[in-house]
Amino acid sequence: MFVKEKSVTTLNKKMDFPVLNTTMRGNRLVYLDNAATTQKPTSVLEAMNHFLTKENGTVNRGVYYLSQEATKKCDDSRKSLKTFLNAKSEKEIIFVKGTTEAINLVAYSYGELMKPGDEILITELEHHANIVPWQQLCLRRGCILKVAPITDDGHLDINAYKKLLSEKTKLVSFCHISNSIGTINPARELVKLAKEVGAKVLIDGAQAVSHLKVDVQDLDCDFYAFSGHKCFGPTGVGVLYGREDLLEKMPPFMTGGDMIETVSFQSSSFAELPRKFEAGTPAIVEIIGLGEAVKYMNTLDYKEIQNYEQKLLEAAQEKLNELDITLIGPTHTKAAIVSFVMNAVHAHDVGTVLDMEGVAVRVGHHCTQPLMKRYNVSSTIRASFCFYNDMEDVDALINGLKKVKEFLG
Amino acid sequence: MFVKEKSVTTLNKKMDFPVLNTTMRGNRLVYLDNAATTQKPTSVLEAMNHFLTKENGTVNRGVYYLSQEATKKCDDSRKSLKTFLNAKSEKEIIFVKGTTEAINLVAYSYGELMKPGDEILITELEHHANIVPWQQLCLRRGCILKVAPITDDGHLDINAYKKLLSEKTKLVSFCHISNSIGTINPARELVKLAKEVGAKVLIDGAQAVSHLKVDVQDLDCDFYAFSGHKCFGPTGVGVLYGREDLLEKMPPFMTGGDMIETVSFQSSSFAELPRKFEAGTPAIVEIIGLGEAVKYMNTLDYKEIQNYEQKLLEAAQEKLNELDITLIGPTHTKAAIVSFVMNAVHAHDVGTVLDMEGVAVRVGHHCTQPLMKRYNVSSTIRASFCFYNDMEDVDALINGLKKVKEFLG
Amino acid sequence: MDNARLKNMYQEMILEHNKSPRNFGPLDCHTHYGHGKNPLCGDDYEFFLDIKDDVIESIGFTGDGCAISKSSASMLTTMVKGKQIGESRKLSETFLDFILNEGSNESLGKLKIFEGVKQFPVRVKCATLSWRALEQALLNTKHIASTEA
Amino acid sequence: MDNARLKNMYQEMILEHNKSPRNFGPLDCHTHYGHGKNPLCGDDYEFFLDIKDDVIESIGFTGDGCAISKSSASMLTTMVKGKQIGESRKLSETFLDFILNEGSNESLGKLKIFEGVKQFPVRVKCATLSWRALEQALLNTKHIASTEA
Ligand SMILES: Cc1ncc(COP(=O)(O)O)c(C=O)c1O
Ligand SMILES: Cc1ncc(COP(=O)(O)O)c(C=O)c1O
Repeated sequence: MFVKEKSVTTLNKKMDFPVLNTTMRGNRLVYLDNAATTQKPTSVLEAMNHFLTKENGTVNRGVYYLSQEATKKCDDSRKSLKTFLNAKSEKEIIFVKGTTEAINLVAYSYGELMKPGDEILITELEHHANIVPWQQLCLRRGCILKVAPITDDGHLDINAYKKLLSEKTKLVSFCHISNSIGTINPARELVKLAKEVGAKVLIDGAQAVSHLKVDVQDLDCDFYAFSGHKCFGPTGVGVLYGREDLLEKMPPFMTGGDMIETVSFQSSSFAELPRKFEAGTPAIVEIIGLGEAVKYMNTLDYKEIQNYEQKLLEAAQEKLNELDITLIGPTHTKAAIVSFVMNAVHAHDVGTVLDMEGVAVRVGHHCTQPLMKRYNVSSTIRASFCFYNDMEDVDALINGLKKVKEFLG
Repeated sequence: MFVKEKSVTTLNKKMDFPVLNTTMRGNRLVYLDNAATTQKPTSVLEAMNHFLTKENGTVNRGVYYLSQEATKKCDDSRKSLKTFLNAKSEKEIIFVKGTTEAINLVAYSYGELMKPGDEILITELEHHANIVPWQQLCLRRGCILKVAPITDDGHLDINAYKKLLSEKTKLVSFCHISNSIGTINPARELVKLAKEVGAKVLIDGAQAVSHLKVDVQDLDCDFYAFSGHKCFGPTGVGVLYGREDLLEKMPPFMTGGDMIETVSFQSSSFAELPRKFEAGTPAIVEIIGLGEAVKYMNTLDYKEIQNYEQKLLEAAQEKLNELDITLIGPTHTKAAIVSFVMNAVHAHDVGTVLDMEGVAVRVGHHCTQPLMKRYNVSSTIRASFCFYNDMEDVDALINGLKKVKEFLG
Repeated sequence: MDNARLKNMYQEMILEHNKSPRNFGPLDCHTHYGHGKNPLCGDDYEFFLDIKDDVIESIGFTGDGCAISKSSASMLTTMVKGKQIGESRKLSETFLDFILNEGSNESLGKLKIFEGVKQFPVRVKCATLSWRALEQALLNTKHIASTEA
Repeated sequence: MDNARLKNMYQEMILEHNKSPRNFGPLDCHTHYGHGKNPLCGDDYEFFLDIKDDVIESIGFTGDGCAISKSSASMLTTMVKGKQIGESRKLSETFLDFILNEGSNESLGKLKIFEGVKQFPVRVKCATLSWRALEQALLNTKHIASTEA
């Protein structure tokens, strides 16, 4: 017990992340917008820089050294991701631009297999990226979008979810963790219920990969989507995991070089997985960077991290409750993300004052307008923690908020 | 005259590009696969590295310093690109993943405005990225794909092109420069002819931006597409220029965060240009890198570069003609790209032997299978030059080919 | 840190208007209407104008947003009430030129206190939002249904 | 540079088979067919087998590709001609294991000369392509239309 406590309170990874060691407005930077994008460890930056300065070349078709190396590194990255997610095969790992492209890919491609009247079920917690592509699909193909509500305490209403499932439900898509209020969905249970009516399931894992160990076979989902930049990798790259048999059945999304087998002006045939879904020159250096980020994550003990982050969360919630604020969303079974409004001070003003203290939080609707509406707020202040944050960061947030009160209260 | 000659033969930019100063298999690297991807100058690498180690944050919604800076840098990059392409407005600059996504975006989005029987005209020179998306569009919407042939010497057959244009032609799409054989298309003339029948025109500029000055207003095209990694920027980013009034009429392609105005579960309304077409977290560091690449290109004198590259091309062609090879494609009005087959030696074997000499060329179909078929070859050896190559590189290629002959001839 | 810059933006008068906005609430009857909205941060205001013989006889606004946008909306209403359309347009132009460019603050009266916002580039649009909505309302020549209808 | 590595891959015998491939051309009559294709570099070969009583009586191939793939195809035909299906399969397995992994080269006879290819990882698939096609052909139990039909 003592040992565990110790390791929990001494977890300190700030040194791995150069940005966290910069000063901001004369203070040390307190970065609490990790749900928007995470910082990148030195190892990722070095891998990218090494490639660009020493080895830059394109992939797949080159017989020369640079191209062989680039190809090998991208292949290695795919292998790492396969292992990281516990996918069955590398064919199930599709490199995309980010979560948004991943969901659009499924909406366009799997969408082609859907029929008028088919239902898609999402939840009230979703990010716009997990709402709008389905609305557009419904417009294109005459499908129907259903929304499972949440309870006041920010958890999915499982009974309502069950009732909305029927044999008409062809696809269920929900976030693993809510970016806006931190709710951790009972993903396995939700998948199981969806499978009982024969629906396919996509999990929007944008927020989950940095906080918990993801195992797609254990989750038993059909698709899993996330962005590199939210899990210590670069922008411009993300992953769509898809079950091989499903991906096989789906038509390609974008088309062009690298994803074809043969092209004639009459018709074209498409390459094997995963290339079928990866048209054009891939985001080579970004894929290499993401591969390195996976290596970094593999050094983490997720249990330890979860313990640690929960400590930060508890401390933050406790101290926030002493201020003149209202917490939005759940108080348990949530990731280290707190969303709140300050009574009588608008979120935008809070953000500006905190910025002056070197504290970076997100204010706004967090791309979850329907959820904001559900709580009858137009915006919240969101502090999202990562394992590299510490109690000093929590204190800096609290002190900043006191200052807001002073100025604007 | 003398002065010009001098400047032409002394142009030396190798020092700006770290990769070009590495050794390869014990020799200096001779990088002649610039049509696949270009190397990146130090300034681009430093801008990216600086951002990632000192300033990394997300764009658009943050009121805190890092996010403001990131937003400003991405805005600046868009401004630079507007000026660089001479677009009328920044709203016309859409950041995408690369040329392939740019063309797919137009095929999906502009494609929604097309009707059964509408014709799309491309040319025999096209890269798969400018063929397959149109085939797929034709399948989706019952349109008809027409292909303008080339003459034996690798130039577009203008008469045939004219004949294929009619009031049924709704969209014309051609490459500015052929990646496979270097042909420079008479883009302005082709646009003018297309406009006479009321067709919209997309130019695939993937190969052009690094070789010549592009002015979209002068070209009078409706869309212009290119990839950052082929013009000294990073992978994972590219640009679609689109005429504002057309973009306004087009429905969004991918949907999600950042591209919406309001979202409810009933419906969503979309943001103003250019955001309407930029769903999700953009490729922030890549956009910043591309902006820096534009700055680098702005320091170049394109006239001088063209002169210089033509000298390299002439020398290469002359010396190649002394060997037992057959040049494929045009001998004039072409960029510094030579495509050839070696009599009695397969391209793949040539590539391997050249690699052992530290000479990087591309062998294969260059994602232009129909063009290969036109010339009745399954693959060619392609050496594509950039202004940072020099006569020594030409000699290294020729010596390498002599060695191939020795080994395998 | 940087208290001075913050104080400079959050002037007493701004905070006071934010707490007690003037002309808050819709008009029973209006001839012109403008809507200002910043989807990114959620600022959202509606303006109702009653214009007679080229003069803004009455003006009211509803909506919500940050201190800068709300005080800007409130002060706008106090500044243009009773003014002619032309005068109001001129004021709007001068204000926007002052905030967005290096325009002079002469003739802006108490609107000068928004000077401090210029040091916070991301907040500038909070100060300009309601003026944009006013311009839109003044362009709007056709009568808008009164809220009673 | 690296002449030794190149010479090691482009062995005399390989170059000779590349120049004068054995059993080149289709069979008038065949019972089994395999197609090997590498779209990335354009290697493309078709194999025609005439199998009677479990023995490959006759084999021919057509197509084009690099020196490694062509000599591999040519030598394959000389090696399996007259062999039983089981023996051929075994040979194929041994060869692939030798090229792809660290498998022994015993019992490979002259196929050992492909050893040098292992130093060129991107060329390995050139050496294995025709063996993959053979495996496919041998799986193919149903009769394929003869080229005369
Ligand atoms: C003419 C042409 N068009 C399109 C492309 C596709 O570009 P990307 O692979 O960067 O999307 C390329 C390059 O591969 C090209 O050369
Ligand atoms: C839950 C969730 N889904 C989807 C997204 C979209 O990710 P991206 O913008 O990287 O495509 C985000 C992040 O913005 C998110 O938090």
